[in-house]
Amino acid sequence: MPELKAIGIRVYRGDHAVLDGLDCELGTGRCLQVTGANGAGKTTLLRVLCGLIEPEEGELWWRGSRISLRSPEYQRALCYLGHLPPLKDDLTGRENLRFASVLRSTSAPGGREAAIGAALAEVGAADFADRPTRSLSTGQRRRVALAALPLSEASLWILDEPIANLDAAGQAVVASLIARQLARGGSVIAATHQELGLPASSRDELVLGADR
Amino acid sequence: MSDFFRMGGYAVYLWPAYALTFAVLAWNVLSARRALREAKAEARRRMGLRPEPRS
Amino acid sequence: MDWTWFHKFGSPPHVYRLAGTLTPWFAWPAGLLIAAALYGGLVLAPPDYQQGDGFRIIYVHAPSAWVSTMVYAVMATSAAIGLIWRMKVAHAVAASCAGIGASFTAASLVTGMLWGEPMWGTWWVWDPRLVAQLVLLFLFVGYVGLRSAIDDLGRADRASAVLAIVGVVNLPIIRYSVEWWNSIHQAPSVMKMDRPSMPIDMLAPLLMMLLGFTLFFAAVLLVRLRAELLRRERAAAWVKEVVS
Amino acid sequence: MIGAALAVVGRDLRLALRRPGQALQPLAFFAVVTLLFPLGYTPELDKLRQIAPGVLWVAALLAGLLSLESLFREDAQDGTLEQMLLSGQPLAALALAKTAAHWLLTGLPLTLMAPVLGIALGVPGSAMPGILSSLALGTVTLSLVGAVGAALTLGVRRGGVLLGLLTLPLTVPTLVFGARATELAIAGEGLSGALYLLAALAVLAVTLAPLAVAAALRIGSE
Repeated sequence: MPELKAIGIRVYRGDHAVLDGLDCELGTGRCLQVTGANGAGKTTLLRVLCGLIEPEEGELWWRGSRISLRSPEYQRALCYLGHLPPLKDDLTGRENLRFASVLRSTSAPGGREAAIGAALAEVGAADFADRPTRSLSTGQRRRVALAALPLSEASLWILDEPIANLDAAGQAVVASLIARQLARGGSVIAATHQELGLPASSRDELVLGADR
Repeated sequence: MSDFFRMGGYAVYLWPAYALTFAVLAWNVLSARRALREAKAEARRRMGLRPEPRS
Repeated sequence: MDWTWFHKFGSPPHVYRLAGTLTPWFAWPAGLLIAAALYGGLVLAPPDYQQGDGFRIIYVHAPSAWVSTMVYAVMATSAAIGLIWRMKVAHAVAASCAGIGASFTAASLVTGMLWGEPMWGTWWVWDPRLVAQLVLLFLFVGYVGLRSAIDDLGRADRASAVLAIVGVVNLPIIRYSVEWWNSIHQAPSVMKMDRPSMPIDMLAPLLMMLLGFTLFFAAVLLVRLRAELLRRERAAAWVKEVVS
Repeated sequence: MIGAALAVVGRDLRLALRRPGQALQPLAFFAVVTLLFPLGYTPELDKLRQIAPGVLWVAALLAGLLSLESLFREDAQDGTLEQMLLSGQPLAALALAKTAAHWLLTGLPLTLMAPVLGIALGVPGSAMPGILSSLALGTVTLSLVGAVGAALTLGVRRGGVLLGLLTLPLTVPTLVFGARATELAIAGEGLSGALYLLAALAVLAVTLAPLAVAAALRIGSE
């Protein structure tokens, strides 16, 4: 049974069909890399899959049952990271993550602060987590935002350009984050042209706009 | 007849009220018909530009 | 239950053709009724014992006010249907309503003022009906403004539908609050318009006008709806059939 | 759900605390508008007292409106609004929390400031409890109605003007009942009737407005 399956997704912008009857499938414990030219609808597809955009037509199946994109159970099970790191400039990285964690009502068995500390250490952001976000560089912001992924306890990660603006070390962090998520039995959808650094055995690819 | 148009001295109020209301009615008719005409013309123009492929 | 009628009303080509067929059935009776009511109201009806011939403004004022309220009701209902069942045709109906509604609301306000000046000696009275009508005009204008400010049609449809529904909840409250406010600040007798009974030769033209304006609105709405459907569905195959 | 809503309130309050200048702007606006009236009308306190209810309420309304424009805009721009939409929490509850924070940061300070401005308009000290209670209730409704407008105009061209056009007509009932309550308070008469009506409006707004805000936010962030 696949983790997530989308059938016949159709999204219009005016007359133009951004996604025209798209099917895709994501296996449990696998990473689906979405590629395609600019304007092929990568971001649109990701936003449809997390329920931000309601498609004109199409079905979504999650763990064997058809769901509404806005079902709270599904949304609690997914964590979306868009190309902007969702951080407040006036808060520190740690405060931002604390808010994200309480907002999702994560269980954090070992205590919330410990979980935040562990997540920050995992992405190598512990050194600058207590500085106001406005003083951080673009790459540092991305790292703080990435810490929200392990913290979210989500089984499905949906990532838009996760390694943009990251140096080699940062890209390695993303690769290891994804690898650990897959090893835990979670799944990942990532839209990027760059190499994610994953073994081909755990990776599928979806090329958008290939038939045009 | 001129009595009718004088409307018992209320002509200055009554006739503008009628004129305005009927102007609104006329505007509604004309603008609706113009909208339909323009929408049809636009559709024809698009059809001319992008003819349906014959199968 | 058989839902095919519901799906038929959700199908743009079907609605387009139906609207085209129905338009004359509304337009002609509307024209005849309005013409007959004009004759009845301006010539046959006797002058009012208090207001003389001035009362004849009622034959254009009351129908305009009535239609403006009805347009809002139709607009909000179809907006709600469009929002709940994601029905494109319903959104097209709501979009077609706003301009008609705004024009009739403006007409009712101005004719109300033209009636007020000879009757109460002032162009404007802070009367509940006038204030509520003014708020209605702002709602129509705001609705059009919101629609035109959003580029994406689907978003504009749904955002303006939320606004229309919010307006429906608010209009009665606004009306009530202004009446309450008016009862404090003004003697309520100033605006007493309604009388126990109107003689039949005065009432009949009024009823004919009300019906005539209603049918007129229906006819205009159907024409605008067809234009709106053509514009929205310009890429669809059925449009090519109907315009060629 | 309650924890998440409280987190939203707490975060917005903390953000305002880090930018005190921004939070004070509506208050300064309220003061400036109110104090323009003696200059534009008359310095005689007896006459000013008559128009004080209307002046205080209209100025409070405009000051509140000024701060509403950014209610959801900043969250939408930095992406935290999307995280709220996707949190799996009922969006109406989060919308209510955002509005509650807005009221704590604008409605409440405006209310507390009104007596001070009232003195400048010749309002007697005995009217202050009435002014405080009516504004406290009325600003709740204003924040909620305004939040609907702010959510509808999210990401819209020239949203500020449109926000005013959409919101102000809907605030007529609050203005009517609020100004009347203030008038009664100044005249030293019982104002419980007007306060009940204001409370009824506030309850209605608390129940319905969050649903409209939630719907508008989903539409606005597509």
